[in-house]
Amino acid sequence: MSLSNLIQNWNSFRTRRPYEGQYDDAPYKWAMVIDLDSCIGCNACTVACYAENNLPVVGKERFGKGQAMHWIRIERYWGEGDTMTSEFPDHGAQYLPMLCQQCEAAPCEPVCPVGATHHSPDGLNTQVYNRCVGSRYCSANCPYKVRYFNWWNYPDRAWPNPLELQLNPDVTVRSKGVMEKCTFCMQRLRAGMDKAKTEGRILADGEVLTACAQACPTSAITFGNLADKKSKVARMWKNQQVDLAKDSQEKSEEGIRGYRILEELNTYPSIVYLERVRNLEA
Amino acid sequence: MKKSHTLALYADMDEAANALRELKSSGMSGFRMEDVVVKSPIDHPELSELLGPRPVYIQWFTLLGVLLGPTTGLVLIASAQASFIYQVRGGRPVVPLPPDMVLTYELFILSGVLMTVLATFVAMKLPGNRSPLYNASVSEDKIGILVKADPQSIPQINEILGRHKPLEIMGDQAR
Amino acid sequence: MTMSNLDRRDFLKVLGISGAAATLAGCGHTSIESGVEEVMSYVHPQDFVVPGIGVFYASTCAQCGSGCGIMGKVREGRVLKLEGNPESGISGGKICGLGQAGVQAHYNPDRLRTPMYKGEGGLTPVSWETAHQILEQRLGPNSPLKGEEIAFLTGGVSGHQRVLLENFLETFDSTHHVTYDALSTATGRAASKAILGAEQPLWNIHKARLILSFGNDFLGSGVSPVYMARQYALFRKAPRGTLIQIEPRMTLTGGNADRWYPIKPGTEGILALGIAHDLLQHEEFSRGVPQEILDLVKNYDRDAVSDITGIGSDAVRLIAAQLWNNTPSLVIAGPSVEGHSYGFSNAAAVQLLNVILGNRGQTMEGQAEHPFPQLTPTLGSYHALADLNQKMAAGKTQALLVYGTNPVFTAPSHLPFAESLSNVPFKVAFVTHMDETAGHCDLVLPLLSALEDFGTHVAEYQPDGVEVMLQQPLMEKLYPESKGYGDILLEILKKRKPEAYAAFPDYYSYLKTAMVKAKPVFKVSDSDDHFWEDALRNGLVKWDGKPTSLEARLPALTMPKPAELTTDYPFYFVPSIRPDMRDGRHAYLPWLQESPETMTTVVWDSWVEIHPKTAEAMQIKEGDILQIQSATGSVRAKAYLFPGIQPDTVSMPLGQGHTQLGRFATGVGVNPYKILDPIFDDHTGELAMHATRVALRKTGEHQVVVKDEGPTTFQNGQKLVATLSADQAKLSKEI
Amino acid sequence: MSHSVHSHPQLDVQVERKFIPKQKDLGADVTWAKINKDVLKSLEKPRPVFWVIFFSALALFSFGVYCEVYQYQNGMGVADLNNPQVWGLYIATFIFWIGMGHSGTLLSALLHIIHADWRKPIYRYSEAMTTFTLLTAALFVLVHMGRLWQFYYVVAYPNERWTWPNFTSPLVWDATAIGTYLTSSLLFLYMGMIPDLAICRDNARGARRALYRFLSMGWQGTDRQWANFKVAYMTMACFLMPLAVSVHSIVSTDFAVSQNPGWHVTSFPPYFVLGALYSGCSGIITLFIVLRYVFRFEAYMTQPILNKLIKMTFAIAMVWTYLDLIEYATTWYGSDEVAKADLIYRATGDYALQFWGMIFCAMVMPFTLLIRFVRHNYVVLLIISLILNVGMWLERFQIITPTFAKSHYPWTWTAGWWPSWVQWGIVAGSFGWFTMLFMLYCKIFPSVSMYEVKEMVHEQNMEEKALAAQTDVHEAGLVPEMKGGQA
Repeated sequence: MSLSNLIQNWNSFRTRRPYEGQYDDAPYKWAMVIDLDSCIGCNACTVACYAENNLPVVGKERFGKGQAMHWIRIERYWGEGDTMTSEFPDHGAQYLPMLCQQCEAAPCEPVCPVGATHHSPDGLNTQVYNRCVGSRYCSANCPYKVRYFNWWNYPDRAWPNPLELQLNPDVTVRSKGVMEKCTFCMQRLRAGMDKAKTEGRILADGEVLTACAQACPTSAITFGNLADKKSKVARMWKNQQVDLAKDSQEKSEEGIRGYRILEELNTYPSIVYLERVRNLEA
Repeated sequence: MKKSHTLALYADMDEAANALRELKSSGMSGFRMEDVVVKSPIDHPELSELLGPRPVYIQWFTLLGVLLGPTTGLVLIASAQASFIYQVRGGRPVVPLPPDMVLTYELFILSGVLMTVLATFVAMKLPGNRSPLYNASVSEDKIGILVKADPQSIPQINEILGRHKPLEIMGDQAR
Repeated sequence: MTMSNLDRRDFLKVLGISGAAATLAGCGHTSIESGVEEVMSYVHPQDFVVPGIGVFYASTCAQCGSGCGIMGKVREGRVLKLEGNPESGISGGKICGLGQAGVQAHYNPDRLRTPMYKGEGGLTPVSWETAHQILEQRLGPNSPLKGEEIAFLTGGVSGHQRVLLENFLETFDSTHHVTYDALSTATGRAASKAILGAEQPLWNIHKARLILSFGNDFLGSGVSPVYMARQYALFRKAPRGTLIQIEPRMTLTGGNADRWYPIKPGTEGILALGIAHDLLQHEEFSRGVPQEILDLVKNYDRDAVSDITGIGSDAVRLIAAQLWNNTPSLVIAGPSVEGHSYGFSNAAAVQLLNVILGNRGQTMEGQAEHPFPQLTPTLGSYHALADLNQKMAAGKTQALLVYGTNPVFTAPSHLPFAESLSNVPFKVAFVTHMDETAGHCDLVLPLLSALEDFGTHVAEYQPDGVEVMLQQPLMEKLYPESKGYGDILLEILKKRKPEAYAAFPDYYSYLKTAMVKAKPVFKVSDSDDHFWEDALRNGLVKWDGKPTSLEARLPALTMPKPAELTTDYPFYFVPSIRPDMRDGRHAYLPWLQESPETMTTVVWDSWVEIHPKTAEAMQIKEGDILQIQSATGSVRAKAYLFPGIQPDTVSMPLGQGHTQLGRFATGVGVNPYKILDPIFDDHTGELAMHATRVALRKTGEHQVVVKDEGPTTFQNGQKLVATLSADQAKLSKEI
Repeated sequence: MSHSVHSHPQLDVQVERKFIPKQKDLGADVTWAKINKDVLKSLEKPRPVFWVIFFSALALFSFGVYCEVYQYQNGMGVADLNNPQVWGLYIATFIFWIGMGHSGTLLSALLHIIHADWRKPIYRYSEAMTTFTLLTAALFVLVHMGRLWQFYYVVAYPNERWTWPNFTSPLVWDATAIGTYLTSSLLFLYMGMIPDLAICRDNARGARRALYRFLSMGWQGTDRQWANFKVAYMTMACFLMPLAVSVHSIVSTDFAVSQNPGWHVTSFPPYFVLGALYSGCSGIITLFIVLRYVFRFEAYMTQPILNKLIKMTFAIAMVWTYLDLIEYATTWYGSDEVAKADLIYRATGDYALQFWGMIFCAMVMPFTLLIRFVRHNYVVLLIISLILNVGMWLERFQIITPTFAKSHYPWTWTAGWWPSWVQWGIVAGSFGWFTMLFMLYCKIFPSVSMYEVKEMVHEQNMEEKALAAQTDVHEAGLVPEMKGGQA
């Protein structure tokens, strides 16, 4: 059975991804644009993620040990180099919402010994908690360090009764020893895609949003279906001249803001960031 | 006809070699050189000329192992990858060759080793029972010559063996 | 004043339920409130309950006073998550972190579950019967209390909660409703009123080409952060406006500025006058400016201003030039401007710029007149509390009811509120959580959470017409022994004034009646039930008020020069307001405790921010425990080196240091309110929160600062957050 | 030909010392019977210090077990691992133990192939060391796992869900390679032990006899058995050497195929293999000295053999040093700025002490092996061999920890991360576990290969005989013993 499968599908089994036009025939490819000029660093997205995805509150001691579980975190930088260029941050701080980049060629995927993390047909980097044995190789290999490991049995302490009533029934509560990370609110996508499928259509643009995108007060996060050329996210990718299948983007002119973080590592992320704009003459 | 056994123990390898030489040149009937077994604490390749050809076939098993192991291994791995719900990982092909080669290489060695070990035990007839004419001193520092022959040839053989200062001659018809 | 064609008096009556207007009894409940305490099998589920499917119900966020419309996702009878309500003109479908954490306030394990009454061994649980008996005995029809003998101390309240409260006091012939806000902006409002004729004008942020903000954290802890953030997003689209922020300690908004200037605390007014000085060189601006102002400004040339404020004279020129080039602009002032003994003048000087720049009618407008002023929020002030405290200390107050405020925690130590409380014979606290103030009360009543109770809210900042926001329960109450604030008041009212209130079985029916009565104003022709159901479904009713115009007054100002720092207290002390903790009332929410404070990324703690240069001079390292000593008191906190602060200034976040607010807040950090010096605004009498000066002493102890950032706060050459110069960006071509 | 006569002052004896061309690996007094006697005695009556070592190891191991149980119950958090520092000591020590194993194979397989006979008295315990270090390393794979109870997911077994391990993961390569290596080494060790087990069987009593009888499988030492045995042994040796090279190469791919700075290095496989041989060789020196004393193997573990071992260790150390330095050089002169920053961080950052400690212990200390005094003073040599291995352990530590501390992503850098007592406890426990197993092995099985030492003696005798036949023994001065002393 598997042998004939192997022979029949040999060509597709031997294809490297991403390639140009990979999602042309696919119904979905989830992607995001984060406008760093709009992001104000207010933490609405991070709290929304805690609420939606049953992220445990770990407490001061464990946070201090670096065992926090924030799938999306707001990073605040004071500059691009390695020191302050002036005495004060004259042009403000640099905020960066960092979450799983849902890389098309995710470094975390090939190294998992049990295949607990792999790529879904709609372009998500999935994490199968049940399959995870906790080798943490994915995290070691993730250049963005956005994978979070259950160092403890967080559910023991994170939701003292009745806080556990808030837990989202659509999202697993993870036990100790498994890796977890941003899923692009997989449960919302799943429900939406299933609903659309029963109705014989594909999801409309904006019909399903991730919790962070939905909460973001400045709408800095745009989420959508890249396979749908008319979706806002696809138009933004095109407008910003970012090609999913390229590891360096050629821009037709200066001043086009779209870029992907650590793209030079050939990870082909699904999140495009738009450069923060500052009136440097002010 | 039922064969009888005799075992002579020597302290000195040269004497044992002389005894073997004499046995071989005696040309007597009722016994063949293939039936002569030398038991020693170490390997004595220098005696092989006297004992005649004693071929070793282990390497053929090894060859079989190194051919079959990696082939079946590669096919199994690739089939497993193909049957694993079409999982693309890190943009790599579902059936990627370099990692599979690594595993194939390990399987090549593993099957080679296992077949060699298997063949060795078969060839050495192990596990097996010791012959009744085993003497513990051959695992210490003595050399034993065990001869299997027709019962009527045994006295003559014992005589030849006895000419080369044996420490002891044991057997069905020992002195 | 604009008025609708309806008789306003009539409505006042209706909504105030003054007289026999109340005729409708509560009819069929349509929310999930029905079926309380009935265990229903899913074999026969109610229509709106589909197992496995979440249903959204509209409500209003009660976490702060912004009045954001929210939607609660309810599934299998539990509220799981809050989202913004797209119907709401304030939230526009968005929600902040503080709002999200509303579910944790609701499900908090430290919720008060039964009434408590002070007995021999402190507060002990009692039944509601006992609680009602006590209430009736003290506040019932036979209560002798009158006038100022009774006081109702609250935080900001609005909507029918306020109406009911004031009606309640009315039955005692009292208007003694004291609104206290630890983060009061009364000084700023007064200055705005004096210059522009409106306490809180509307800011058309998205229309501004340049925003000059003096310490106003409008994106973080301002008057309506979610709405402002939405406007800010538009402001950043083409043609992109510029934000200049001037403040002693970088706020969240400062972090987003195109240009950020650290200024010596208290010199903002002088800088504003300096900018005005520059602007008034141009005839275009000086035309019509009274001579007093020209005289006042005369002394503030660039160099003089630069000396005082610590902002270079080039920068003053640059700011003025940009204001000149980018019209319309918007100049706003925030807490760091107001918090001084001359805070009023300071803020007025800042507002003066708006007048000079002609921003009225462009980026600043007056809020629409509210058709129901009795529903508008009461705005707190410090001096209200100080007055009350005086009365209490003098033994004039016989009964005190406390709701939605925690003065024992937030009052500075020179206002001995806790001690004064002991002079009041009967103190009732309406709380969801035992807090410090409730701990000093005689009777503590457990309230329903904001997600379990009915109510209406009116925001202080009404950006788009007028909205009356509806709050409805998103699930059945968690604790049978908790009660709605309105229900408790109504119950007493029913006894005190049965003729007016007996008809209302509960607060819900009161609310519905009142809202339905108000229907004509909203120009809806539906039936009453339809109107009510629509209102609940949408979470709000809307009235298209038009913005009003602002006046321009240029009063004579005197601008004192701030006193120099002394060797005893060589640092300015700036308490910072965290967007999530605010005055400290949210410290019991674990999501917020675990949310890294954006500027420092510190969690679960208090810290003292100090400029790295200053720290280096004093040989202070991050994590060194410092004693921060003011003339009033001292606290100890870990040092955090923070480049976004004026070097002579240290700053501590407010909100931590609770001794009694549940497991997540108690013992976390320290309370900087307690070291604020008794300095008050000359004009309004408000506490000058930014006027305290402190000395730092190293204790020699050291602790790790628990924070999200690592050893570096730089990108180290990686392209993580790239910055593009605004003149190169092609925003207009973007989607 | 020098010919010197010394007079002994005290005894007033004339000692006539001949030119000694080269000291033999074994003394002339070693006879076949003596070999049997000495080695069999080691199984029964080691020095009492054996028990000290054994019980200390048992105590350490018990503490390790306690730590592991604690970690199992509470989660990996007790190890103070965190988001960037996901591996900590477990993987560092895992590599250390895997590496330790490689020299056993080097001695037993490679030196066997090239007929370096001096290996014969010491290869058996080295091979045993390989097996037990691999067993110890395998423990770390389990200890490190977040969900130990699901460890079998890594194993390829058919199941109804058609799930398989991910064959692209270097961890699966690791598992396969280590599994192969462990199986092969164990079989190799066992195979090579069969003739000796027969000796034990022929001399033991009681339960031991039953054990040896079972394990020797009826070996009689017949010429056919010997012939097959030799071919099989050589074949396996030929498999084992490339296997050993592949195993540590594969372990190095755990790092080399990843993106992280300091790991993404082409020279990692040879560097790891050499590092493995290096630490293994110094481990063998350590055990050489310990076994020689504990089990009274002075006649077999002789200075000439030790000298050869030390020479080999030194040579390997130098090659490893070279590879380490080119790794730094390629990074330094390369254009990967992140890797360069990582290298600078290693040398100057939070783990500079460990880095320079490694440089000192593993690069500088080998030069002490050139000193004759060091080679001949067993206490000093023991300490030095331990220092070399401390250096190699530090090398593994500073491959892992600084890279995690300063990777591509600045936000998650850590400063001064340090493992918790649980990690240290488990690492200490692993040393206890290894020592315990090894000591137990030496107590139960002959840790010196009797038949091969006999071969050595045999060959030495043959050589002597051949030479003696050619020339006058006295003239040629080939007899190493002192003459005289009777005057």
